[in-house]
Amino acid sequence: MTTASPQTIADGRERDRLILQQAWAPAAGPLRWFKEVNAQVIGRRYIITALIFFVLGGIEALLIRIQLARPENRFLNPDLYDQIFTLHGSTMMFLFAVPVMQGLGLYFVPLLLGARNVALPRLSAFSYYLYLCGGLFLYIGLLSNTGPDAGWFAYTPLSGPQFSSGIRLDFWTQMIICTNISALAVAVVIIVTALKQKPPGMSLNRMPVFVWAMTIQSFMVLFAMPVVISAATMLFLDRSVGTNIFNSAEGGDPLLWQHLFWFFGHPDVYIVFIPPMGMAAEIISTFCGRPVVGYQAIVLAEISTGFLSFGLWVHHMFATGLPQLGTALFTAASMMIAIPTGMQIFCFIATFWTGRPRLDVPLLWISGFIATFIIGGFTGVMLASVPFDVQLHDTFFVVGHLHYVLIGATVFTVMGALYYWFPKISGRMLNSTLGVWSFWLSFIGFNLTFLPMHLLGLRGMPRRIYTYQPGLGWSNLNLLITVGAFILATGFFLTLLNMIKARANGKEAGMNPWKAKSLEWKTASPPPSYTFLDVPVLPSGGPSEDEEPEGVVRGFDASRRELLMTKVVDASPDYRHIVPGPSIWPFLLGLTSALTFAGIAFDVRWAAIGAVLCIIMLIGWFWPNGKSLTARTTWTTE
Amino acid sequence: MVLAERKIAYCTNYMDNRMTQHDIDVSNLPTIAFGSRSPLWWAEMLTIMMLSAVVATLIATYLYLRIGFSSWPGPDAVPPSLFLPTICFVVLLIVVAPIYSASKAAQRGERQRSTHGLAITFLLGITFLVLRFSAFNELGVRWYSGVYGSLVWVIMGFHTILTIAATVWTGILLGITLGQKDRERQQMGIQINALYWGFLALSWIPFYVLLFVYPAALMV
Amino acid sequence: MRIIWVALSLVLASGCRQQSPQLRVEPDQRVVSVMAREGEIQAGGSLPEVVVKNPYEGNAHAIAEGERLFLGYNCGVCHGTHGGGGMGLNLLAPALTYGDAPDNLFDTISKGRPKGMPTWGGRIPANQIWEIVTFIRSLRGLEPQTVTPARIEALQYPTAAGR
Amino acid sequence: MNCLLAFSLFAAVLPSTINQSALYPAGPQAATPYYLWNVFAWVFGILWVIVVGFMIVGLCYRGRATRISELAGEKAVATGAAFTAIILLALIVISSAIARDIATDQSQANELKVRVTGHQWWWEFQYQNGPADRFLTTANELHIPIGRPVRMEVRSGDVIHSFWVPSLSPKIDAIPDHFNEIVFQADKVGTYRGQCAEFCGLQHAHMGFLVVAETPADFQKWFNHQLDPSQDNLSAEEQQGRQVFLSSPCVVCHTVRGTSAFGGIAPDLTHLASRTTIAAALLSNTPGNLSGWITDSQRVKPGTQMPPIDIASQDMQPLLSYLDALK
Repeated sequence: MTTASPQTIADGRERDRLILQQAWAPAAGPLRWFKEVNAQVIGRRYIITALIFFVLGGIEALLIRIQLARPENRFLNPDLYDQIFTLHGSTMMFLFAVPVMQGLGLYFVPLLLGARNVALPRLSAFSYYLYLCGGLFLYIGLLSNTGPDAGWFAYTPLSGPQFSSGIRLDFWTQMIICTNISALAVAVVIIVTALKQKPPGMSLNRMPVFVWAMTIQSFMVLFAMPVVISAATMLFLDRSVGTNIFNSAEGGDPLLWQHLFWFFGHPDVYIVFIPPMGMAAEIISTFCGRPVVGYQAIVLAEISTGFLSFGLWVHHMFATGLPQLGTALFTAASMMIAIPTGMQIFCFIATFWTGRPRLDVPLLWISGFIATFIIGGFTGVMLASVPFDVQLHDTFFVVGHLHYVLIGATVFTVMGALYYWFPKISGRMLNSTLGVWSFWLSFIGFNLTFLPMHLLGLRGMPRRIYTYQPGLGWSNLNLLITVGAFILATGFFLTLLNMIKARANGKEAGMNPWKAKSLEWKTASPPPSYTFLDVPVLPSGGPSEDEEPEGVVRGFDASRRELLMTKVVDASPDYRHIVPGPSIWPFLLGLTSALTFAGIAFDVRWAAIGAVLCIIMLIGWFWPNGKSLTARTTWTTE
Repeated sequence: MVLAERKIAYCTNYMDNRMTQHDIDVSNLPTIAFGSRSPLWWAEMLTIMMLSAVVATLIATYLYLRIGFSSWPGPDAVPPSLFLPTICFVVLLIVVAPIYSASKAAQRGERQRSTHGLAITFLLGITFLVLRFSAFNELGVRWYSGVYGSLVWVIMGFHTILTIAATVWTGILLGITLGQKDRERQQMGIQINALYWGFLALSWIPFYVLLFVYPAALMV
Repeated sequence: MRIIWVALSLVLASGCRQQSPQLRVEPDQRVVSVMAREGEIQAGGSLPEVVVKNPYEGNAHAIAEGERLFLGYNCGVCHGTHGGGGMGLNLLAPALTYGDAPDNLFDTISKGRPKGMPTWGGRIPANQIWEIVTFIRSLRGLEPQTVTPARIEALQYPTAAGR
Repeated sequence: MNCLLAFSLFAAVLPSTINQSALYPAGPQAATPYYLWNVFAWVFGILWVIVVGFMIVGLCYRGRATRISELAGEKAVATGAAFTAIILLALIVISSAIARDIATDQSQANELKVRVTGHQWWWEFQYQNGPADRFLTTANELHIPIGRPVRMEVRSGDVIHSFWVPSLSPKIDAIPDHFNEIVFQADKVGTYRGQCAEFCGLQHAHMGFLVVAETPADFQKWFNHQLDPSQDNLSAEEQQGRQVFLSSPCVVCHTVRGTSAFGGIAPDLTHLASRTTIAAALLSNTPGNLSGWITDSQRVKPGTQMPPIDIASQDMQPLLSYLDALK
């Protein structure tokens, strides 16, 4: 495209842009798809892959609902039903919820900070390939009848060597380890980017709320995912080489698995809840024309939610006969966490009252989120009290609660974020009438599906049953729920249709379609590979973070991929970090690691062979490319 | 709500380029940084946080399962001998010294001493692994013989895998610094390797006590 | 590109039967016992050599069921809970006196053997005998490694008489 | 075709009086959660209306009347948070107080002690009152006298199950090598259905059981009748059925006291005919269902551990009449 070489352009800015374009050019050559390390490209792939898994999870949900529509239905046999409901849980939690948040984080955290790329680009590329291979292998397992069948929670001893024969759960444990390592890798990338790459002037107390939310989520991932990885490894060792950690006959304890799994499980559901709060804050502040009320309150609330969420996992185990005093402590903790969450909702509603809300499609989804999430929050507080929970634990009441919180909070907000950020990602506007139709269909379908589930739970219908008998008062409610599920599916499908249609011939979006003030709207959409021409300098001292940038950072060596690293607290420029360009090694390491995990599921000895392969890939990854860091070249931006 | 037209219309096709008093010139900032100024240091600290979460899980599992037993380590388990594990423990503590000095040398830019430090660390790492494998064989229990056996093998296996990774990484660093002329990035790598070895030594203290000293004390 | 699809479908096909529980008991799995090879000495021509194939060959669910039945029917009382032998034959011995092919084991269990092995033909349904046969073969390492359980949970059945 | 057959098989399964709902508590232990449900439903229903009302007004009526200053917004948030904290603290106190006084450790005098063992996909009950020789083992149907507390010692023989009768008592998990206890009491005569509430494998859906609450006199009559072994005065056809039964694979798994059948890994059939349902409260106890269950159990309960038994057609009728004689 650039016929004129940089030297001939007289004007400084245009020359800078050409040099930056060459320095940050996307990968070239036959394997360029696998050599990409640009944060926007990897983030986009994360979001698209997560949405594909969301569709797969949705199909599984519809299959479950068809099987439960009538009593003693023979649509699915029990074995297939167990595999499908296990994969519905695993896909939605491990392959959709966490990755879509991290995908949006990888895409927008650098943009919100005015940075050219994340601090560790190859690590983010590696994590994507690990996630992609993990998800693919899990679904290859389903197609070859080795799908997991003990629930996404896989309680021992049912998931143990004696009661879950074959390699079904070995495969599942390895894929859980695989996808959670990729989540850990992205968490490291996001924390380092958020802490070290704030533009000068954006001190810690003026960082955008979404970046705060992603940072807090990443710290939670850092402490929660290792627990499930070690628990899954211990279960795998129990199943494959015969260790006795969960074998109650030899002194192990099946309850230990529940403690370990839920110690990860509950922070995990907050991991997929905090970024939506950040997105909601961004969307609300844009569509109300003012910064969100109580910026400090929201950030502190999210931090306290992050800490508190590690202290209430036993409310999943109230019915296992634990001592009464212990469960009372966890009742208190489970109820206390509703205070910071409630505070954030009040801040959002206060912003509606103080600003000028424009009821556009994204804000419609966020209002849907607030309305449904409050019901989920209330049923959660109900289930926190022991005498109530032991009656309704593991019934459809809990299924209703968790979907109100997960779909109500996470999916509605992600839909709102998709409508809000789709113009920036693709450069095209989504059709708003189709968006409104999609919202109302989803909202009505959602409530039609999950509100009656609370009644089903009260009428004594347990969870995870592949069928039920007539004459117990459940048949008609289940039929109504199945109808509601199809309406919800059409609602989400309309958004999918909207996105596919808009990519081809949506309205041109331009730089800032919503007239928002945050930094990501200050560059073209879709942003070029070098994102911003200059790293902005923000006026420090102003209370809100929506001040216009008042200067630029100069003196970069534009011909190299340089990122400005700033101090953590006051964001003063500190160091220019040279990041490597496109490289094939992340893909190779991701593939070999995923193959190693899959191989281990078949035979533990694959670990040795896989380790050697991974070391070879790591050597290739870290082998220096010979370019000196300190040498100065001629093209410095003026 | 008219957005005041600021002097710098901030977008990619921005054309005029008058300097403002808020612009910052970073051309004199270094491109090598050690310690918390470099994102690689932060990435390593976060990795250490992750691994310490796994260490905490393993300790919690050990204690949770220990409570279930009246006699520990299990009715028929033989008390572990303290000889080899103690030697392993001492060697691991010694390894931290050369890699720490190599890291300090790297920061001061003395390539010679940092390469020496790396070489000593690599050799000590190899000796540690040899001692560790012999300790594995000398263990009185197997991984399938009861809960204590399972825990010993799982925890020692986890720590050994991390140590193998550390030794291989030090080996790679040594190979690169000996062969290549461009060594600035590897100098940063040495400091991060030092952090990792430090974590390995620290994490072995609770495991050493729980797996060997505590059962031996109980069985005395 | 086509080879990959062929290889993938082979993997899928092999996985299909190996890992899934048999929810339908086919008629041929109910054959009561291998009568066809009863008498070696006959007046007319020799009977056709009928080798009855084990319907549960390499099926993980069948091995788990076989293990449960091996414990439930108290085979361990004579053969040891892990088949290590006791009053009865050591099932892990290098060679079994009556052979360890599926139909040999089926005959041994269904018709019994001298020196104490009772006749289970009428007692235990045929498909359960096949499951026990598959489990014994997995103890002897004759079943693929991906379907053999790592260990027995060694849970006794604490029913009325139990602890 | 088979789904039609299956559907007709189950159509007349359960008399409509059996209910499995937490909304119709028939005992004090089930009344507490029902009371809590009513309190929560009202409190949180009103709160939801208030909060969503504020949101809708703030969103839709954007005129000057509904605009407040930033400071007023922050004050509103503070009061909202304080209000939430107060409500939650109150709920914590209430639920902890209720939880403490329904704790089940202190044992009352006239308790009926029953040991429940969860197996893969059926329940085994053993009444343990009085001397050991009067321990009654039965399966899938629990008879209890009304007005008398029943202490269930719940354990599992294989994987984790969960013992739960919604109308009578909250659930308690059955975990291998853990002995959990729960005490409940029925106040109204009736038949209540319970079901396993923890996912336990292929047939978790059909692992139900019945709790028959009856007057103490009826209970004692039932208990004494259940204790004595199967009676011997059989008609010729029942005698032949007994012969078929003793020569079939049933004896390896099932126990019928008074005969040579002493299998320990399946339900006790000594008084099978006195039970209203078979196959863990899945089918009603009719000869047609019984023969379907014996000859093709995988069709009724795919994945169940009861094998399909080949009974010659001429032996089926005598066998059914013998099983019908096991009153």
